[in-house]
Amino acid sequence: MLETLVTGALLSVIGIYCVIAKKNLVKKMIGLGIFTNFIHLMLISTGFREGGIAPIIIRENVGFFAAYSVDPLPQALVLTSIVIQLSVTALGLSIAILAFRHFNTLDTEKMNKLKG
Amino acid sequence: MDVIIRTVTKGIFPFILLLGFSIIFHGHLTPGGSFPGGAVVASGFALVAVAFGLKGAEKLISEETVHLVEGLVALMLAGLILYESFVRKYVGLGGGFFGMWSSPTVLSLNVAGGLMVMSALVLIVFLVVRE
Amino acid sequence: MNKKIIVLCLMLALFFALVIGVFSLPSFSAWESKDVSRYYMDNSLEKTGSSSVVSAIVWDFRGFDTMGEETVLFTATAGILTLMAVGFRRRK
Amino acid sequence: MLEYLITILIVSAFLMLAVRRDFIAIAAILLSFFMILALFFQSQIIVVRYGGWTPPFGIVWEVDKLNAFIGLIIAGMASLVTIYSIKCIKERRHRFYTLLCLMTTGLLGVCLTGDIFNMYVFFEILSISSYGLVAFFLDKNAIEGAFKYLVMGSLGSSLLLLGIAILYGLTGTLNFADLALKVSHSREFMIALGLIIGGFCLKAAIVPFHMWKPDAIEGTPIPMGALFSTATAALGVYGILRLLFVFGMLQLNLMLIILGTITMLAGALLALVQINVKRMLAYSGISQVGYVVMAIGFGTSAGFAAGLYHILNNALIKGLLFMAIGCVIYITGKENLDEMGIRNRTLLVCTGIGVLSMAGVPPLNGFVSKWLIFMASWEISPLLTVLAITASAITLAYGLKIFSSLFFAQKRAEGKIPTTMLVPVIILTILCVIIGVFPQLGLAVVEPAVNALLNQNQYITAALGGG
Repeated sequence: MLETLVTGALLSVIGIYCVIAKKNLVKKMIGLGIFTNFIHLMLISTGFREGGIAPIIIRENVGFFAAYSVDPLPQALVLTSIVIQLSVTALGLSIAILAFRHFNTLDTEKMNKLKG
Repeated sequence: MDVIIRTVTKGIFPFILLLGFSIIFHGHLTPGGSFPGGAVVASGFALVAVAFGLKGAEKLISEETVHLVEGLVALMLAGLILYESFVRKYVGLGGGFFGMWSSPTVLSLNVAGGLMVMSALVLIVFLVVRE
Repeated sequence: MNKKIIVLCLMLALFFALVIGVFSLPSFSAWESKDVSRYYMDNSLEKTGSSSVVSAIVWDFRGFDTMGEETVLFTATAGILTLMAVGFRRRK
Repeated sequence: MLEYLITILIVSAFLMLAVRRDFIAIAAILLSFFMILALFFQSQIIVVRYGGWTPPFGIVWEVDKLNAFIGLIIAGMASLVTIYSIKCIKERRHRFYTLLCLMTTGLLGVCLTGDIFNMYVFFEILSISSYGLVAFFLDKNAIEGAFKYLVMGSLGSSLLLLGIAILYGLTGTLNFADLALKVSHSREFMIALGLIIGGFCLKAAIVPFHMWKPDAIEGTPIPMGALFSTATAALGVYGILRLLFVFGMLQLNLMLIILGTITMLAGALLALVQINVKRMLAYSGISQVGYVVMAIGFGTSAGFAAGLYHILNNALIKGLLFMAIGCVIYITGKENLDEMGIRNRTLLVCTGIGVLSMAGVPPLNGFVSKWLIFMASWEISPLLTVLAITASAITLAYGLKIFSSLFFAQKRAEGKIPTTMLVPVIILTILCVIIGVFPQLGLAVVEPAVNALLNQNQYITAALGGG
């Protein structure tokens, strides 16, 4: 549990650094993806359970399933959130393609408003 | 692309589709479901688009077909989800647990969602490859 | 170059602050108090027939969320159609 | 009835992809406006259970007077914008209407939902359709504004999701009413609430997060500028209000007052130095949201009434100004302040009324809510009143800049304005004058919303009780 949280802190810092400091549009999108992955990690770690099993009922564990399984609700939420993240990334990358067509570069230093 | 990739694609494409639809249809029994399965199917079409170019991929599934699938599936999803899960009401639970027909609601919604994800991703891949 | 170093230092500070914050965080709520997911685990098999609890939540208990999620996917498709379809014709 | 509303909006958006007829989206958005209007006049709280599951387990939508008030503003502005864009958008109109339909879905969804994760999903529908709409013109300004908005907006909605994750970890539930019962006011809870409110502050463009708004509005088609400044801003304020009140967290007052004051002054000062009229109106919109947030931060019922009244007036005035200036740009084709001369009398009168009303000249509606805000702030601290009057004076200054550039221009362009563009402008002008002359009418709309805001227990019991 603790190592998950430390990894999460590391991921969030890398993500924010990527978004703020990198000058390349695609790298900014990658940073955004890393940051979102940190949040997915946090969300799924709220369902953590010591020695838990996957939330799938099979014939062998019908009766005592709920006593051992991990929390299924955060997994469902993460599933939804991943699709949303995919949509945002797809739209962002297509905007980056259009920006490349206008400016012939992906460098924010050579654009007007995206500086800094 | 060169001949090796084309040949491998021809051989492997049906199996990718099979795997994807198997994941979709077993969504209520095993891990996975609509989104992973739909993504696998779409990746099969993306592979064809890479190997044979956009022309080859559009022979398999044209953009109009994708639009049509998306619209129909959307109507189906809206109907299924919004109106008090009528499958559960009128079909009920079909037979014993742990079987293919144990959960008609989740099965039908999984298929609809999988087709939706597939069509959306195929459309995105087509549009970006066309650039 | 100077700016980059400043940002890097800030990020390191943020990282250590987060780690310290993590160590002082009390654990999340006890397992027994999560009656919502408890309800899902107990009733998934009888009420929806699905043996994968996550699928049952995604498509049945919280199906409206998933409807919204598919709409998000469709929105992204519509946005990319708006952005991309024109450029193709203009270039031709 | 609510489930029909969301079905109509989503299905018509899907249909637009295949059929490509504009009237589908126009009819859907107008229909949704009339549905919200019907909801607004219902007396009791309406709860819709999707899929037939009881509330803490399934997803509910819940409409009390506060929801209905904000939803009425959103749907009204969306339908006016829809009518306005019939002639204003010249190419690829079916794509524009698809995205507009989805954006209305997102706005109404966030406004009416009673489940916090459902709120996040609709928040993302809203965000993604707005990114597409900002990039609609595909020129340099639009692309850069869209990318900036996309990066900042995604960070904001990530913060929202992080807050939701912490809340779920603390309580194990996602329903607003259930959360309100289970939550304890610990430090972690404050962090989570701060993150979620940060996400909404980004949508409302409160000052530390306001950078996207001028750039985005400069690149968009002008009807979208109207929607961003009115509906999205109202939605951001609604999110802050709902979260603070349903959890009973009124200790954050001081933060809201400070943020609101800074936003008010900075927005007004930045608007003063702009030469592009779209950017000036964008900064002006930021400044007006600052007034609202400051008034809400007072924590008194007079403050809430003044704040909610100002949301309504800001929507009317900013919608009027954006649409009227859009007509001017439609004729002249220029966006700079010193090239805006026109001959059309009706348009000049409407724009003049809008500018005067924004500056708070007495017989018009802007004066009433600003007066209420001054009165409410006097009870808290006279310093705030002085600051608010200063910001109001700066508003008058840049209002006069627009006024003089319209009325004393040397070159005046001729041109015919389509009726569909003129009708929304005239409707908004008439509303401005009527509410200004009869302030009781506006107060009659606002009063039930304030009562609903102060009686959150009804909201909680209506969600969980009643089988």
